[in-house]
Amino acid sequence: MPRMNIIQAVNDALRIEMERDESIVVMGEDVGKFGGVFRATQGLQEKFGEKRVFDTPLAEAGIIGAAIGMAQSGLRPVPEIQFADFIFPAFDHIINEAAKMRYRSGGQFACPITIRTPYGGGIRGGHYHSQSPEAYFCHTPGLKLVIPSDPYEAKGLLASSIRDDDPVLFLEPKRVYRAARAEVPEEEYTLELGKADVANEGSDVTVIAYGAVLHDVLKAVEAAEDEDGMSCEVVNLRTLLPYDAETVLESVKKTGRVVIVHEAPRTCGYGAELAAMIAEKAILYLEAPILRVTGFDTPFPYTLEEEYLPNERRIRKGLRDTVSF
Amino acid sequence: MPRMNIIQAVNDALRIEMERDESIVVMGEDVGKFGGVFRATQGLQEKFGEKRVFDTPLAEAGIIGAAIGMAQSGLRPVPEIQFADFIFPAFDHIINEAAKMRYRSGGQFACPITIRTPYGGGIRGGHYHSQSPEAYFCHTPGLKLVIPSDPYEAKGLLASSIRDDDPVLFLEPKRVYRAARAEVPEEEYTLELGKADVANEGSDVTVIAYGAVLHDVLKAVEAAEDEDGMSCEVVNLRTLLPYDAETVLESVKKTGRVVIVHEAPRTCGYGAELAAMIAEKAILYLEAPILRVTGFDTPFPYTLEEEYLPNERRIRKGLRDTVSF
Amino acid sequence: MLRWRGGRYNPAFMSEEIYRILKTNGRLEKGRKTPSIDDDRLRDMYRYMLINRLVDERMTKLQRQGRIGFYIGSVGEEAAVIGSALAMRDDDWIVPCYRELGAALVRGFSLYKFCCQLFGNAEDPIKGRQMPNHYSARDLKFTSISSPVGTQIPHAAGLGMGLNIQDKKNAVLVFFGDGATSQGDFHVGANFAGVFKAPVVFLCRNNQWAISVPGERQTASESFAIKAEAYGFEGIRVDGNDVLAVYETVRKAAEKAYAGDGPTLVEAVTYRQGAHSTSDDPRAYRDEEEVERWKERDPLNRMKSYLKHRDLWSDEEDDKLRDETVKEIAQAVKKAEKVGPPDIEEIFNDVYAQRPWHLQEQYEQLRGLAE
Amino acid sequence: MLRWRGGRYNPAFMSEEIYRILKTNGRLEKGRKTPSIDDDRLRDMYRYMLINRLVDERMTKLQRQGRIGFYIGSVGEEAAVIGSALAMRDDDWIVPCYRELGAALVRGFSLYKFCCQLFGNAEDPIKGRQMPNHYSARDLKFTSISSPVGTQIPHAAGLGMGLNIQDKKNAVLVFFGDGATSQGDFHVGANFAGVFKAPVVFLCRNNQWAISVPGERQTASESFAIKAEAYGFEGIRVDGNDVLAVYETVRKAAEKAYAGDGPTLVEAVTYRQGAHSTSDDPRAYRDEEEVERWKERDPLNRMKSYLKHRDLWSDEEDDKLRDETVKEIAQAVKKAEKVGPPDIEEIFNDVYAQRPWHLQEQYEQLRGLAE
Ligand SMILES: Cc1ncc(C[n+]2csc(CCOP(=O)(O)OP(=O)(O)O)c2C)c(N)n1
Ligand SMILES: Cc1ncc(C[n+]2csc(CCOP(=O)(O)OP(=O)(O)O)c2C)c(N)n1
Ligand SMILES: [Mg+2]
Ligand SMILES: [Mg+2]
Repeated sequence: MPRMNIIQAVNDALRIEMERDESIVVMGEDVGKFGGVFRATQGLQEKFGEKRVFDTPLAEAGIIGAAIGMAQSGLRPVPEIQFADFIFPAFDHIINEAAKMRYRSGGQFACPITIRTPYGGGIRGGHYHSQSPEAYFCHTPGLKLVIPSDPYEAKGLLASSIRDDDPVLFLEPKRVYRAARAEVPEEEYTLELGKADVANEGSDVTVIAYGAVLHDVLKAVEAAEDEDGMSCEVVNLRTLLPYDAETVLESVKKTGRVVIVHEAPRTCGYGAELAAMIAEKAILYLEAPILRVTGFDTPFPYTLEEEYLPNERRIRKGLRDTVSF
Repeated sequence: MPRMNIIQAVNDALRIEMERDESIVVMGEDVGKFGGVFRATQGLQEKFGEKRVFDTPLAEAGIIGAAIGMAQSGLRPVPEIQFADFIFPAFDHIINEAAKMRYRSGGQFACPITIRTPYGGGIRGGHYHSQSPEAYFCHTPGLKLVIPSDPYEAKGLLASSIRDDDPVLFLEPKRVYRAARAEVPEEEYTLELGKADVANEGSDVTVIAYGAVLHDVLKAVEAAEDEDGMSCEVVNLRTLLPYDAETVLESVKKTGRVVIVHEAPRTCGYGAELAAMIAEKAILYLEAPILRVTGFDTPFPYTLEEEYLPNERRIRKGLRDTVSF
Repeated sequence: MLRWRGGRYNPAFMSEEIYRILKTNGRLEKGRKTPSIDDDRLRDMYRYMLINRLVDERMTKLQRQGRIGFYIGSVGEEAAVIGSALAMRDDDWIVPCYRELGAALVRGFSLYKFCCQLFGNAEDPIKGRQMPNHYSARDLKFTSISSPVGTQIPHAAGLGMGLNIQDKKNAVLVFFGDGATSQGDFHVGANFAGVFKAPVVFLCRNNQWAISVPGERQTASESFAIKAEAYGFEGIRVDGNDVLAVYETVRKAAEKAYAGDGPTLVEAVTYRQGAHSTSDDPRAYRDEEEVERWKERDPLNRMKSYLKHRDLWSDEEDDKLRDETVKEIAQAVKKAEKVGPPDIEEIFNDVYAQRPWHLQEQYEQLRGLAE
Repeated sequence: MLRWRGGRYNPAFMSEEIYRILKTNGRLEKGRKTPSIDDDRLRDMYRYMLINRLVDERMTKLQRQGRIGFYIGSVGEEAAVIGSALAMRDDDWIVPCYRELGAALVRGFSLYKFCCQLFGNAEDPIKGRQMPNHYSARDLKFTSISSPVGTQIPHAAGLGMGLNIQDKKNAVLVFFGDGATSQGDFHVGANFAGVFKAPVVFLCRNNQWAISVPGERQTASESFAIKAEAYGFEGIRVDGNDVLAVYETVRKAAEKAYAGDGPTLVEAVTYRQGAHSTSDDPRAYRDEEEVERWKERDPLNRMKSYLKHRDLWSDEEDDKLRDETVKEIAQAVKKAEKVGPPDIEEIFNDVYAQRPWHLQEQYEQLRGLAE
């Protein structure tokens, strides 16, 4: 099996899916000749031509708005938003139009669009090249939201997202775009949406995470196991909407302790949903407060981003506080 | 004291604040001569002139974008968004610009804007005249979010919001715009932002709510007290960001049982934050699962809105399930 | 091009050029020839307009009687809507906003289904999910109506781009109001269509008002049509109360689109004779006199006079169509009113192609409570 | 008006009219007169351009050395930025995007503060909160720079509206790129300004590229200037590499604004000689030849030649200014580089005017961990 990074895995999935299905088109700012500012669409225009891979004017509302119309015409658009921080001009089209299209038309129209966009901090991007907007979208019925953490997941989940008949927001962990490398099957495969992965088995505490921060979690857990003798179960969510409550609950019922980790600000962040669900469905199993180790409730800073992010140190503190409670 | 409904209280607060402070201007679609589609700005243009009360072109991004610039010029704009469902074209300006302005400029620029908008279901408005988008905004550091439930709160909280030096989203419960009537002081007064109100004291269970649904909660609680002999404490949040954790926790520590009620869809809704906060800070006090009685995770329907909404019946079931757990 | 004499406040509107074929009295404008449209089609234009008018009148009453919750009509704007819908081929796409019942009628949308949608009942094609006037009819290539003003414009551009990509030779007709041109969505939609030469006819129903806000508060430009310059395609002002002029203009724009020559913006200058919707009371913000002046330019009268001049229509036929239509509407209403509401399960369907666990759980909770 | 001969792909650009005073060789265009600008101001134009160029060169190197994280320069576009900033009064507002260091320099923004911002250190005027090139300077009436393309345009319209409401007699100069005109924000901003006659000069730096996307992919319109028609005000194309033409055009637009006659759109046709930013490599998408052709029209050379023709500048003065500036920059960099990062408490300041409980709690947690 070839070793790939996430960029290559995304590129590979796009290529394979486009070969498989003529109705898939790739569009966005700088995705054509340039191949994307992160090079995720490199070579696709050359291979599939300018009709299926093309640059758009600089307008996110236009990109998603047009993608919705293209879907109505029978296509399966895979628009790229250059950074997740810039998705908000298209917010209305995503949550009021794409997400509601099937429901409001009584099932007549679907919206099979997969919006790819790099998200997250840790690349010295400050306010506008660092945000993790997953919670904004997970409050929206009709949408699906997927976040891979490594190349294997990226390829399999992107394929599933593109084949899915509902609109999917596919957030790519840009901090580990190149750093996360793994063996990835050459041929096509899919990973089921809505299924979490138990990335590490353990019995003292359940850590729930997704995307780039999963790597910090795994490092923290390894250290905690080695140095503190803890046994940590790590649930990697993969799909945030709809999410795999079953796997989460199974783990929580085993460990009785929960730490949720994400980069986005804490208040009304995605972790709140997980904590609330657990506090409803597994309250009798809980032996400690449910902790959220997250970005702070501030805009994303530049110089102090290391301090802002839920780094290994903060995760370990969360683990200690929870297990020793 | 005169009796007013919420529309009148909002109108009264706007008038008093505009008299007090010349820098306040009111803008939006149909707010001028017409006085707003709900008539909340009626008479203001006549009184304060077209410079301070004016209709804008039909563009929410323009309304909020321009309001941000007007704030930079020294004004205190109070834009109206005709329905909360239509605020999303301005989402980028609210969360990427207004909310981050103070932080990103190192404190040089503030954004004292109060965005008024009617929200919520129960008026047979279907998808696009019924939404409760509070959770989308409460995940945004730099914003404040206020929801009154009656005329007294509307007047006092709107005055405080307008005087606040940070951007405030002021969601008005349109279902009870006219139905909620109360005595309201004629003169000016303010109600502190960030402070909840205990609308009913009790000892068996804490119900947390805000806005229009508070009235259903109070009815359900009355019935539960009368018919089932329950003692219910009702916390009316008033400000959702930043929220009054102290009052909530005090109540939860007393009752050990929690029901959270809101109209918005459940997943990643505002109730998730409350549940998560409680599950972190008061876990040892909890004697039952934290229940969320909310709108379902679907777009807002038309015909079946009564069934969709967290009505009295569903709230009572939530109370029973929690107290009898 | 003729001089426009029907403007409102905006002085620019007065002097602007406008395309018209029929005078208010139904006679040809000087220099215009009888357009080469066959007689049946001419009669159809009028028939659809009359049916549209009668439906609007009936449904507005139905709302006043409290039998439906809301209604939004198009009295005065029938020519702009029906003339343009008729000018397209049946397999072209129509992308509507909420005021284009006429276009749905042209496509064959049944009055019964329409009524079911108004009642939001179990036979409503959109399953009781949206307010009245927000139907969809995919089989008729008529897309899903939503309330947010302007969002359909980039969708239409994308639809057109999609047709190009798939080498389909159809075009798209998208409707929106004067107010909608102020939205960012108008801009991005028109701009994408220009850049990608999408086969789209942008039909701006300039009915002079956006609820209480008059046209000159929407824009300082000389006209709405001129905005096409910003996107590199043609903009045409047409008398929106002259169904022949609308038809001919849109037909040309559609042919341009079929030929691969890209989009056109058509500004149909018309007037909203009624309230914005049943929730509105225009006496609070506009002169009745203005309304009266515009009633004199009513599109139905004009076309009827023309047909009568040409012996293509008679008062008897008019009465007969009225009677038949009124009856048909009554039957549709009666039948639809008897249908019950959708089952509560419909709350949970169509959120996704498959219902996920959490919706199943919520459905079961609600079902349990209901039993 | 002269014919434009400097266009790129878009054939329309070739034949478009454009306003120019200086030829590439620094001589007056035929028929142009020496503009009545005093000599000091003329020299200032060139001085600021040279300083801007030298700063960009130095900071780009600093980024390559890994001493700052990112840099975005304006090589080739100095005349468009500095000519327009100088044309405004000191108490007019400037609403920038990320490529207008020249305008900040004109306002007196210190190199030291600029360097502190690049390092994001404890003396950074914005406290290390944003990426390099995103400074604010409220005291200089220079608003806060953000990354999202186009958002500043409606802000500028609102600023102008606010000035009108408060009867202030100032104007607003807002900068944006060719790419930004595609955003809904351009549309709503320009449209509001037109409707409310806001005193705004919209300065579109058409540098022909939006990262890798060329102008003809942004719009099918004949020019960017023509878009003003859609908003009812004037649009003017000017040679953006001719600082005199830019200055004169913007000065007139500003005077129109002061007089209450509303906004103007100025399209300054120029060229991004460098990469989009230090993260970009334009060799992947554009011809080096094109860059070379545009270097021949460099704005600095042109103005320097003009000043030398008029004996207002000499090679000695040039060398002297270069030496001084290089030293000044070096000192600023050296001093700024020594300053440490902001205290971690700065993460929690300025989110609100007062810090609420939850931020206080989070601050204390972080402080506890740090100790
Ligand atoms: C985004 C958005 N903002 C506001 C509204 C409320 N609203 C409904 S219709 C309307 C006026 C529309 O005017 P126009 O586009 O001219 O169409 P018309 O109703 O005149 O046909 C407004 C403001 C809305 N539906 N959507
Ligand atoms: C809303 C948004 N979308 C995308 C980006 C990424 N981006 C940064 S600069 C840029 C190109 C801007 O081009 P233009 O407006 O012509 O300005 P220039 O950089 O050429 O000066 C893009 C796409 C962004 N910053 N904001
Ligand atoms: Mg209108
Ligand atoms: Mg550019």
